[in-house]
Amino acid sequence: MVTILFDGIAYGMLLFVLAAGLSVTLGLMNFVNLAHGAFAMAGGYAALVVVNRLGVPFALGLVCAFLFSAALGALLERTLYVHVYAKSHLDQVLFTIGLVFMSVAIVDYTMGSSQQFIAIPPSLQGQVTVFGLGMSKYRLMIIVICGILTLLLQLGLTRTRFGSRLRAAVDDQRVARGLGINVGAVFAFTFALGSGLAGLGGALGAEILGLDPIFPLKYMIYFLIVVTVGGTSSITGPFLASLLLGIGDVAGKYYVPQFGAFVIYTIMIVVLIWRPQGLFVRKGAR
Amino acid sequence: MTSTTTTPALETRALEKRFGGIVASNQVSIAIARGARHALIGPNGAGKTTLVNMLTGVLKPSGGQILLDGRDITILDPHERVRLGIARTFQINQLFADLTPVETLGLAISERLGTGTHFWRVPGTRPEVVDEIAALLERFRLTDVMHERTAVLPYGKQRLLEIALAFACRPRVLLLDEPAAGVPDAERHEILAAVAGLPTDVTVLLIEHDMDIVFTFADRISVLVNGQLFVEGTPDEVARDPRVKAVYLGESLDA
Amino acid sequence: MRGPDVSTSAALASAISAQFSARARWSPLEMVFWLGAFSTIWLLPEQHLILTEIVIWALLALSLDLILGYAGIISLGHAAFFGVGAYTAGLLAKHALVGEPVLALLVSGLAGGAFGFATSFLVLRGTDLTRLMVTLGVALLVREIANRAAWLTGGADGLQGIDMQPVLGLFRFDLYGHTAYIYSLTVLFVLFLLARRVVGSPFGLSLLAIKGNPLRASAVGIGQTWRLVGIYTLAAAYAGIAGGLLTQTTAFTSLESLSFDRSADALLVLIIGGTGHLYGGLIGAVVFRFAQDWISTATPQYWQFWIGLFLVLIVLVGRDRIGGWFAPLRRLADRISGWRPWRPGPAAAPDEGGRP
Amino acid sequence: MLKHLLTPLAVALGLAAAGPASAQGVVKIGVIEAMTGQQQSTGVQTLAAMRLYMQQHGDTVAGKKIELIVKDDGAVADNSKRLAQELIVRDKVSFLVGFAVTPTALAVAPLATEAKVPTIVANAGTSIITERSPYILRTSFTLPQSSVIIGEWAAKNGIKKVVTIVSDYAPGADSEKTFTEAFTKGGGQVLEAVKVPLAAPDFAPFLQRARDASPDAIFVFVPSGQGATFVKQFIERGLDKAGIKIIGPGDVTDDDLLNGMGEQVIGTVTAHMYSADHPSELNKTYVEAFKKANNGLRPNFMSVGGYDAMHLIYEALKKTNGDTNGDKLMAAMKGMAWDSPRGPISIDPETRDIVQNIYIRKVEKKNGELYNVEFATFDAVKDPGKAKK
Repeated sequence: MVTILFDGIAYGMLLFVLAAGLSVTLGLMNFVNLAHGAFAMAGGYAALVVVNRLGVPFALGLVCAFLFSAALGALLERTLYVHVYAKSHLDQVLFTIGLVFMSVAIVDYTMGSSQQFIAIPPSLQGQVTVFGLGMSKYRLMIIVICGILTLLLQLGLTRTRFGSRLRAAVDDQRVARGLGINVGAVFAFTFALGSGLAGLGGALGAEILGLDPIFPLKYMIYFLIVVTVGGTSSITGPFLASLLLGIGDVAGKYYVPQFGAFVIYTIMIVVLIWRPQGLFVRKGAR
Repeated sequence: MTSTTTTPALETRALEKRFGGIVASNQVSIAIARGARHALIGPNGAGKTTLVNMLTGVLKPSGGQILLDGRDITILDPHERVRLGIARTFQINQLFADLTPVETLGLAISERLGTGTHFWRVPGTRPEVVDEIAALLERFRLTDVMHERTAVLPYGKQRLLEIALAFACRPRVLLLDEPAAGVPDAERHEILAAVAGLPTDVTVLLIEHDMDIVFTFADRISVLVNGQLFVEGTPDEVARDPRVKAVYLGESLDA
Repeated sequence: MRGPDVSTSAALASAISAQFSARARWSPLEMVFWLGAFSTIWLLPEQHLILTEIVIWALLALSLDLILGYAGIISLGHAAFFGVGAYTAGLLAKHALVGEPVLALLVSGLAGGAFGFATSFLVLRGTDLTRLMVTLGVALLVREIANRAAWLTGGADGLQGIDMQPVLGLFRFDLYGHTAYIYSLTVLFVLFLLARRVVGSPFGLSLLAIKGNPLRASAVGIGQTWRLVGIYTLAAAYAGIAGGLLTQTTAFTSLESLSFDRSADALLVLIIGGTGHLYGGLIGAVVFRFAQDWISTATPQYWQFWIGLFLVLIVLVGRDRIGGWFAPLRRLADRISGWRPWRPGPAAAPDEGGRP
Repeated sequence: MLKHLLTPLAVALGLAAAGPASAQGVVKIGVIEAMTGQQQSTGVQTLAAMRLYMQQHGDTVAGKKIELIVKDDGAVADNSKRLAQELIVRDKVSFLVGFAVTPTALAVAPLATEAKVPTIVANAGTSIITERSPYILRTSFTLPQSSVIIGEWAAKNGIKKVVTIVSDYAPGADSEKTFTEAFTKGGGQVLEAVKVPLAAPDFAPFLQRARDASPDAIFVFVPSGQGATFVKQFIERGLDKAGIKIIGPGDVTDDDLLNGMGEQVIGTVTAHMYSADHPSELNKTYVEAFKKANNGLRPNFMSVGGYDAMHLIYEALKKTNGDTNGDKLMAAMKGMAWDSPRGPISIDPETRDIVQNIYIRKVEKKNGELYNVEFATFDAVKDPGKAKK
């Protein structure tokens, strides 16, 4: 039973790192970015190229994934996304679906269509027994890394000046602008950070979620569920939602395989109706 | 619930509205006689619009009661209240940009006649609806713009359409929220003529800043300050009341 | 053209009904559109297969237009009703419960509509975003149920063993899709007429009012809940019929009829044609399907890139601006169609004092 | 509002002019493959092999020029049916080849019958496909062929208790049923039969469930493209440490992905009809040529289905010296036998299904790469799925 919990937590943590960026872009600029998965895929393939072909050690590969996706995010944000903020949600959905289609075709053209894997150092393969329980080293590493990232994010948001400015902008853009906060710059940086995180999540997740050109389409639903259930005005909301989703999905498949993904879709709809602004958000929050 | 002639057309009893700590309306009890031309005045932030929103069901009150012809409508939805005979205009135009005045008025009239949910008939085939639209267009001087999309109408005409649209609901009580707001002087006379021309059996509650409109039209005035009913009386009584002058000239109430 | 003097109310009344009837009257352009559509039965016999699919896309996009264009409800899960209709028609045919295709189609429409009615309450409250997510969630849930209920729906393999009886007992579904095309085009035309009446009726007008300004709509006595439930149910029934058509014309249905791609493409088709004038779905279907077919033959593996680029450009350029490109054509059409807004003569010379 | 100008439908439709009239010297082959979507690696492999065959054997046979018309159905049956109808009606193809997954083949079967167009299944593996139309032939494989062989082999080689894990769609059910029959007949016992969702599966919970039942081995069938994820998670869960072996049809150790699976997969025993390491001369030249033509991509069992389909077409046309009449071609193709890169194969005259060797093979490392090295051969295996009936 504990291994299921362990798997669920690892899966949840991974989902959080992948979806954190999306919940901020949605919360901050009220921007529906369905193409968030494409940045995760970009990070995954960047790590693949760097580690498998250039022989860079795996840890450095993760950093490269983060930087590549962050740079890609910043570039696209300044060139394309900036024109679409003011548009309606419908336009944002169409725009980002268009980006996903393009990313799928580009990666398929450049990297080939079959599933690929990043070479994992032997130290991360197989199992280690902790308190007599077999824990997969790789998932343990995921929990550690994602845990640290979550802490950094939380500290960054609550303790630093940038964090407070970001939260102000999330709460009310107009007032934030009134206080002289350059919301545009705050958002550009956060978008890049979110994309970088997604890229890192893509690289980390390659081992578990697999890496192929249709990654963004396959996992788009999971990101959206995390964001809707977790709400968009804080980091703790999506974090708890990712854990709930991760454990719910893994346990669901273990105990009631015949229900499959039924469980998480029902949770999503129930939350949407009962508390549209998200499960973990204080009643009054926007 | 017999509504004798003496029952007020519209009455509130200890109406309350709190937004968190802020008290927007505090124990407001007001009674508007049938056919009256009652004006509601008060400085900005006195809670006038909050009161109107509660009367029309846009806001749910925190306490107290609202009675229309003696009937309790406190918790009814806006569209249910309209059917019971209370209609309003908006301070900032709230119109249907893509529809023409003919369609807008036709919509309100067919809603009132209960044919609004007909999903098969082509609109405008019922003569009584067409005649009523014609009468409204003439009364509110909109015949010259009847085919234009509302969005492109001049502001003055839009204000007239606002009143015409509320009037199309054949209300027994009509709430006019600063009908002449923002209308340049040249066209104000059309608005004032339209308001003056309203039939006597319609009770009018006029929310207004413009004192000469208030003193020409209103036969009774209530003054609202800080969410509380401050003074009520005929135009002369209110004009002579020193407290009203004090509030309007800015000395604080309890100085 | 100076109309009679406005002051006589009879003239005004006739001007009012002229405006209403002009709105409902068939413009020559629409007639050309439908003549063109029906002429393809003889002009393009070899294209009937792709044309049938276009008709089905058009019907699905039309049903999406009913809720998006006329009630402002955005949905990313319209395929749920499409799939319900598709599987209903499939099961009816497979187990020979209702053999006759037209009857089976009606039942699929009812099934879609019933499902639409049941989920319509989820969509009433909430912003665009919540509606987007709820509709997406509902479609995913239905797809998962269809996948799980393999004993009924055939699961991932799709519904096998459907054999279609001839339409009205007379016209057999032939290999080349002629019957299928005439059948689907007629169904589309009939449903289009119905939609055109509903949208043009007082009910349709009140929907536009709700979409245009919900606050004022309720302030003039329009109860929003039942109107939105009504149009959502109708749209779901239309989508169910479109699904039924797909099953009947291909004698097969699979989980694809419930997929996210189907909902996303329906939205794309509608956006290409433009929302809020009923023809959006039809034009969009023609443009989208032929473009997709032409591109995917050119690059079978990478056609998605061009569709994606096409989408991004549409949004960047701005849908309303694209609509604007057609404005001169619209004015030309108004002139051809002979409906000139009836200009009343200037009112009696404006005198100084305002007359009450 | 309804009076908008509309681009007249007739003009837009004029765009799609009728297809070019088929010059008598050209034989068109309609290829319906999953070039996009979850099965796109299957489509890419098969098409590459078909093009390689034409490159090696020229594009004219019996005086007729061969032309491939490739259509992407994204492994979606509705698309396959419509594309097939268009290829038959508009492009007037003489052959249909491809079908990445079973539903796409089943959807086209009635068309093949009505239009009398020989339809060659180069990928899909469910038994019943060839029964659905007298004009369908198969050059890929059937799941029962490899599942029965591995079942018998496992029972004989000290594997007593097995948990089966298969993808939840027709080929999965086929392989599970026939394996279980063969394995239990040989004295084995199936502890639990687990079904995994076809789309975006995460194997972790299912593997955990299988591990808790502590079998000797896990019989696994997943579509090509998902084998690597399964094996990696199998290792990650430590099932290999717990002494549990992997057995099953060769799909799981797909040549396309084998190298990415890591060293721990060495020793996995599977049964299949093709390995890139098959020791025949014909296969060596095939693998070299394929790698050269597709920048190092190693051909897998799906590619061989495409390669042999082209061979079948070329031979059939030679026999009917260019006559593309459906019945004549079918008669020419039935019973045809030839040497394929996978080994000797033939088309069973009654069932029109493929008869081929099935090899038991083990994953080994050879000059730096992982291969399925064959060590036992079962000659000329008919499709057991149909043989019993």
